[in-house]
Amino acid sequence: MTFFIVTLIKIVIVFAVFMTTLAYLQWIERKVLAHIQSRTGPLRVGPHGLMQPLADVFKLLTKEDVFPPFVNRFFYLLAPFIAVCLALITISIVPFGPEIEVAGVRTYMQIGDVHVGILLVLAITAVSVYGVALAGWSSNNKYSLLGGLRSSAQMISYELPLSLAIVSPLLLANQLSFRAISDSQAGYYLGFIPRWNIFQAPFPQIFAFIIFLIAAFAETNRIPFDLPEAENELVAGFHTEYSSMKFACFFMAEYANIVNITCVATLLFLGAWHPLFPAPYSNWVAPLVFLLAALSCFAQAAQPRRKNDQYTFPLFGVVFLVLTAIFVVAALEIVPVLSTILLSIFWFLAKVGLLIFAFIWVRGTLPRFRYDQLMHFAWTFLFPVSLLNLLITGLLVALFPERI
Amino acid sequence: MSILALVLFIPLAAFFLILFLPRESKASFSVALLAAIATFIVSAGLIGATFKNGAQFSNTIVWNWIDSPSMHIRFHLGVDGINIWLLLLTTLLLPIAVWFADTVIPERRKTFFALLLLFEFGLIGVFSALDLFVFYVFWEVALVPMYLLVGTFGGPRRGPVAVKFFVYTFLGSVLMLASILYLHSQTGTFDYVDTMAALTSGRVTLSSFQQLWLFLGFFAAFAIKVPIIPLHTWLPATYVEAPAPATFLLAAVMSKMGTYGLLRYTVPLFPYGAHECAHWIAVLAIIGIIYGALLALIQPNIKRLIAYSSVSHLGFIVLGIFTFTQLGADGAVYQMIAHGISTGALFLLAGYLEQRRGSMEISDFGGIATPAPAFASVFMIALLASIGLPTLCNFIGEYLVLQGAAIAKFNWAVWAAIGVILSAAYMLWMYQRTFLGKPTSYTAAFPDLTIRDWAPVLPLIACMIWLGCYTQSFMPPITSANARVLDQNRASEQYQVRFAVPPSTGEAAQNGHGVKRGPQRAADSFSCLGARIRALCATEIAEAQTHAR
Amino acid sequence: MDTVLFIIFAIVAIVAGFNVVLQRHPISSALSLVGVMGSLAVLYLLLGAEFMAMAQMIVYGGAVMVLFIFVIMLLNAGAEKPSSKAWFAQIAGLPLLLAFIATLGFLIYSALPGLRAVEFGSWTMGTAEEIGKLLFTQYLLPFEVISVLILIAILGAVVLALKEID
Amino acid sequence: MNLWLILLFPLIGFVLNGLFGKRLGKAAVTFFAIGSVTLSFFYVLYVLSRLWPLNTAYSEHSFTWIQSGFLQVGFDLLVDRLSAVMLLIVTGVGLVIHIYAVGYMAEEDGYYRFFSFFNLFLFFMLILVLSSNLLLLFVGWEGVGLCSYLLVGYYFGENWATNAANKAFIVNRIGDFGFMLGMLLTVVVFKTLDFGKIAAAVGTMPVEPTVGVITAIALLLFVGATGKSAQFPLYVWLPDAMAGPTPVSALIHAATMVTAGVYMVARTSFLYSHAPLAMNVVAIIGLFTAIFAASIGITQNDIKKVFAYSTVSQLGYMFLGLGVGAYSAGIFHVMTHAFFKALLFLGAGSVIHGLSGEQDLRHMGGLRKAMPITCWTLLFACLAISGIPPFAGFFSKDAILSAAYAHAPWMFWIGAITAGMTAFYVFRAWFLAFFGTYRGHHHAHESPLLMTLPLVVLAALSAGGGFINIPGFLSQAYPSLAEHENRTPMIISVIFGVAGVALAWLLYIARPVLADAWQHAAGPLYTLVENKYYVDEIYGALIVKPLEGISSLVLWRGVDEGLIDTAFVSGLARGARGWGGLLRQLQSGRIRNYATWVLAGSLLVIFVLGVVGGGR
Amino acid sequence: MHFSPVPLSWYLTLSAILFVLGVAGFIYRKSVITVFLSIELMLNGVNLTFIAFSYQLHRIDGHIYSLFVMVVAAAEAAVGLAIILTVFKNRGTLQIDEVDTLKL
Repeated sequence: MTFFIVTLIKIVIVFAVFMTTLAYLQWIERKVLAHIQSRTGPLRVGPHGLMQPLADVFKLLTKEDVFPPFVNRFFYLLAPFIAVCLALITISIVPFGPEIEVAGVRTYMQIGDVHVGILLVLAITAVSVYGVALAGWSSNNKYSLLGGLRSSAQMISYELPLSLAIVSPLLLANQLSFRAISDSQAGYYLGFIPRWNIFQAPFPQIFAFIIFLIAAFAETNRIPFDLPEAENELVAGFHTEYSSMKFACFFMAEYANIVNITCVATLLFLGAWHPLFPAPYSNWVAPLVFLLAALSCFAQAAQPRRKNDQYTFPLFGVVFLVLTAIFVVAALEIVPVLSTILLSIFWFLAKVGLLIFAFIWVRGTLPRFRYDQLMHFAWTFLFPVSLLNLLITGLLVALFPERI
Repeated sequence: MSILALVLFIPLAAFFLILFLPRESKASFSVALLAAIATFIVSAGLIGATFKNGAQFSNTIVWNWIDSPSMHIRFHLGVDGINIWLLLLTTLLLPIAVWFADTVIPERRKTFFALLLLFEFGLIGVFSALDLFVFYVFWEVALVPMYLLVGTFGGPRRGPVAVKFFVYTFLGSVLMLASILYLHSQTGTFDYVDTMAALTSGRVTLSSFQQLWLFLGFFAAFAIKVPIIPLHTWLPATYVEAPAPATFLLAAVMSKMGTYGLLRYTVPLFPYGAHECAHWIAVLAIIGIIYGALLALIQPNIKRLIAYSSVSHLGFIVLGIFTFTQLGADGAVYQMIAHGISTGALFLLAGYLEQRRGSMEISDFGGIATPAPAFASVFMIALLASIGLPTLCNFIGEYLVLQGAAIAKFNWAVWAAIGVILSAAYMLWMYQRTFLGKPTSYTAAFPDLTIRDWAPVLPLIACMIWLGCYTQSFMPPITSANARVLDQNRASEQYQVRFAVPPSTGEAAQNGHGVKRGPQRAADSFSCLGARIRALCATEIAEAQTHAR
Repeated sequence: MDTVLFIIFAIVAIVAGFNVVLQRHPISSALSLVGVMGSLAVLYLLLGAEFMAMAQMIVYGGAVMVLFIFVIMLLNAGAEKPSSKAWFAQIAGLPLLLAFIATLGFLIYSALPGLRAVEFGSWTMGTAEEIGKLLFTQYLLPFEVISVLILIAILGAVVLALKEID
Repeated sequence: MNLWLILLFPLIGFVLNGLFGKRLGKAAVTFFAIGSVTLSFFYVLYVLSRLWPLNTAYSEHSFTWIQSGFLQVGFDLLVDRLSAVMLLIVTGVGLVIHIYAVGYMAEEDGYYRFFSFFNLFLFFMLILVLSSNLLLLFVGWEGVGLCSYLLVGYYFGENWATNAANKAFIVNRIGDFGFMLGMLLTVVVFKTLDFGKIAAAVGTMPVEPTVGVITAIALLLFVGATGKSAQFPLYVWLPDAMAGPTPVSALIHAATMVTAGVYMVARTSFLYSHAPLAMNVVAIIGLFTAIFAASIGITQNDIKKVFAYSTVSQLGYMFLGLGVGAYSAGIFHVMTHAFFKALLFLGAGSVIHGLSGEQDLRHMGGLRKAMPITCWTLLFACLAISGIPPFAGFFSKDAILSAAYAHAPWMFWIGAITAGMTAFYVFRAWFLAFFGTYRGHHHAHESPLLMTLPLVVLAALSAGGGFINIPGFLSQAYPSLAEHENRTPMIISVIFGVAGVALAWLLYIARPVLADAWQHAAGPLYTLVENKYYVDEIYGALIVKPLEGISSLVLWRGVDEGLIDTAFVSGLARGARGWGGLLRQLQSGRIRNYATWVLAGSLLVIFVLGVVGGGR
Repeated sequence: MHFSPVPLSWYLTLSAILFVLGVAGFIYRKSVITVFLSIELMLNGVNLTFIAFSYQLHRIDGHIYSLFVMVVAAAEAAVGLAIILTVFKNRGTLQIDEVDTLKL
């Protein structure tokens, strides 16, 4: 029975955090993009525009639910549902940290571990094509149909290098469960190089990581591969005919997918929650980061240019200071369980956050591919390279069966 | 490299060599002839060991050929008293055929010689194979060049005839292949010697039902090849249409493939099937003897006549084999050789006739003996050999076959001996109309045999007389080998189910229920199926469990 | 719990299966088929075949069926029209089907009584590791053959689809 | 003792003449031919003198010919009193006829061919006589048949000659069929072919009252004898065989080869003695043939045909003798017959030679002045064959008839009548040829010395040959059945003979008109007899034509091409195509139909698996 | 946690039902694509049987077989759909009964 209760609690926590993150991810993206483009981004709603996601949600909910004529109602409604549901599943098997014991209950920092977790992710990724394709088809709109076809073709095409890129770290880990993969990346070479797959001997999976990342961009329909929804050129692709909450569902699914794929990348390549360098020192990274953040907040607040934020930045600074304090406690390992939880989550989120930032960064800097370039790139470059990478990895793993 | 390997591969090597020669190259003849003669000379070296012990296989070759876990095929060849003379016959006739072809084949000679050598390769393989699979392969190898020879160089109707020949023969050999594979599934080996040992020692027993069908499978191939009435209709057509050297080889050696197979494979391997069918086969053979002779009696075409006479003579061989007596078997083997020589000679001379006259219709000839006495004399000798005159080769074989038949069942001998009367009639009538009488305007200047024509004829004549007069220089290996075959036949028979009940009725008898009604029976059977699956599951689970432990 | 899961997904599978057959529009059929596959994947998990479940989803759900949907969309296949050319199938089909299902039912229930009960987690050999081991040892040759088959299929598909029409 | 040397000389002669005769020239051919026979003859004399008095058989094993299973056949030669007699006849008469032939064949093209075949014949005949087992005897048997074929067909450019040759060979083959079967049965029963061993085995068996295995063997062998020795119903070849040159007729078809059957029966007498039924058959066949052929002989106009039928008739006599158990009498008659019949033929040949090939008696007449030697030597032969004492024929014929009388008087009476007929037709021919007026066109002349000398020698033998006591010589092997001191049959047969001669004199010398009158009176009967009872025609209509018709129309066109090839083989192909066409309808292109078929098929498979029971 | 067991025959029944549904679809549907889908349905039914028996026998050979089935199905789908595309391009129809020229 405790299993159910604990799982329920974990689900609630993860779901709450995840949904909030999704909502705020858009805010973050807009902010970052704005800064890249030397704008300020949303500022009006709430302090420093912090309430903007909420406002968006309200706006979408209250908008008129338009049903275009001659659509296939069932599939028209089913498509966003599929998209969002599938996008939300993956997070349930992502481990955020090691096994912990709270109040005599031992549990993983993970909703549930699946033996074939990575396969499950792939399966979900594969199936999520349906959302896009169905949306395009059921809209009864030529542009949407073409958009749907385009994006499903793209997703199918990039699924290949994605899967192949995944296979190489799997070869090193020899496991399919996320937890086992994460565990296999614990430890350090020579005491300081982490045993992350991206560094792991005999063949560091840097190439695999890059390929994975590129394919991930395409899988999540992000720039530079966002052909499916290229608003300005291709009339927003498959979701042209969608509005209000149905549209929001697609959006949510997209951000959820970003989070999912970055989580997977972290788990597979970046050593999950394992810190960059060994424990006693790495513990202090988190307080240091938060302290710096607090200090920079205060410094920004002091700048006269930032009139709009003269109250919010200090507030942020205080929040960061509190976080610093908490992590100092965690770093001192006064309460071992808490420090384990906090530190793993910190490291995990830090890596995920960096990757998400990279996603946004790329969006802000790179132009969009043309469709033929996109396919060409997938099949003639990415696929062979990933295959080559896999071959070399396999060869080396076979040559050095004793893991270094 | 044993002698046998040399014998086998010289023709093949020469075949490839000729293939690489330029198109109308003169060298193709020399290469073919040299290779054929060399093969003959080398093959003579096989005799020694065989004479020491004809019952054992000597000069054996055992090479692993296909070595997969499920199929272990060895390239196993050997020589014993049965096939030694057939091998020598083949190697002897091949140079003759090559020489003969040089005389009568005007164009595309390179192809012709090459195919002849390939054919020799196949024949030697067939005669010396001791592995059923290898045997089958060679069987087909021998078929293809002959098909090409007939189809490419034959007479005006060569197309359909060649196809008929091929399809007919192939039909039988496919049945044989099926039998071979089934036999393999029972014994687990393709090797003839091993199979034989398994069957004679009783390690593997075949039920009467299995034996019968296996026997019929093999028999189909051999019966068509021999051919046994009523599967013979390809033979006259093919013999008539084939180019003369091909006819020569077809009649002289290829027909022995079937009879050889009958003796080598069907008799010792499936004694029950053989005994069960022997009566029918003997009757068919006798019908063949008389029928072939009667048809030969009224043929207007020389080649066709000799072809039908071949049907008649081959009937003797088959009859001899299926008497299961030492005399019959010896006679059959002897008759194979004798028939090869005598009919070969007849076809050879018929080929010369055709070359000189451009026709084979008897009515186009007449009175040749006056302008061409030597030709007539030689033809006479070949003809006398063919009709079984004592002191010439066929007599010994025919007599022993008849003697064997008489021992087995006197009626057989009575009927078969009628063929002896008829053979004299058709041959002499043909001779009379072709060679005797007053020469016509066409035949008045009929050219006699030239020196070049004599060359292939002389060895054949010599063989006829030698075989007919001094039998004992050939007989001992044959006798001992046949004794072994017949022993095996008896030995394996003793382990075979003589009178087995068909399985279904046997089961019913065991159950004691008698015959059940359809639906009930079906339901029962389904439950049986279920039980079988259940049992299977149980064993598998047990296996898995032990494996897990 | 097992029973509940089985019943739920079996019902889903059957309903979706009926849907495949009964829906007039190909895309509905296709999606129903995806539904069947999904529920079958769950049933596979119940049977301890976790790898197969995932493979089912990846290969069938993610590749094969997407291809179908893709083609349906590409051809803009509409609802099918009635046709009566294959009269034999129309007439003989139903009795044969009934006979077939009756036979299968009879076989399953009368001839195979000794079957196990399925308990989730009682047998978990169907992992990727086990399958991989078997696949690369005992079934290596079939595996290679099937790889060649796929290669040929790829080539065939490319050749067929690339062919210039007229 | 090297008995094989006897055989070797003729063989060498054959090989030399056969291979090189064309180039050797006539003298050399003659030398080899005569020389080889002479050597052979003298070697026979030498051998016999060495072996004399031949109380036991002398046999010699040269080499094993066939050895297969229990059967061993050696090239074994045997000399006993029987073969000694035959050896002397064969080589002696053979030599005489060889010499005659040198003269007779002098003008012929194929001189070398003739003599090589003649030598070959002697070779085979000697094998026949010397063989100590049945198979070797059969070799000679077939060999002489071959030589007969070759020599009858000597004039191979002529259809009548080749037809006769074929007929001779094929009819002989029919006889050989019986011989062969007899031989096969012998092996089945006795497991051997050696005369000695068979005789020993038979000796332990009881005499068969009804048909038994020995009777079967004996009868089968006798079938062979009827072929070779021209007995009814297989005699038909012999008259036709006169197509060969006359020395051939004399040597092969009168003196030696045709008596091979008699010799064989005498040789295997141990079998016949145990099979009375077979002996009766032999006697009756012989008797019937004797009177039957004699009746034909009366009406023939071709001089050689007359003598040919007389040969058939005399052979019948010999078989009568054998059949009634007087083997020695049979052999005795063989010998005397060899003398006088050879003489008859050689004389006829001399006449023909003198008339440049004329054979028809109606175109002869009054030749006794032109060719006196021929005429008077022939008279000796005629007297001998008519059984007029003290000529040779009288003694042998008397021996046979006495035995027949002892066996069954009706046989004697028929034999006696036959003797009268014999005397009649022989003298008819003699009178027609040498008396009256010449009716021919050719210029008649006496033959050269080379031909007349043999005539004289044979005439002497015909006259005095009867005094050679063959029955006495052979009594050791064939003891006389009964001492028949009864003179009656002898007297009766002599009376019949004299009556025959007198009748011939009456009809052809004294009252020639009477002959025509009687001929007209007989009418259809005469026609029937003159046409040899239409036996050839009956054979042709009953056997040859139907055989050809059945073979050609029924078997070839009907069964082979129609039934098997067209209906069965091509029919199979056509049937396959037809069924294919029918089944093709299944492939309608309707995929759903295919699916339904597959469904039906799988149901079927399940049911079959269920009912039959599948694998494992 | 207690899981109440399910008889394996239920699985087999399910697979039989799916298979028969597939057959029915094959026979009674008229669109080429749907017929294809029905085939896949049959294959799925068979796969379920394989895996069920695999459980029964406690051997994973059945998994391998169904894996092969899947792979073959994928290959078949690729080629089949390519054929459908070609047919559609050539004849402008997806009605299975219209595509009947491939016969003797």
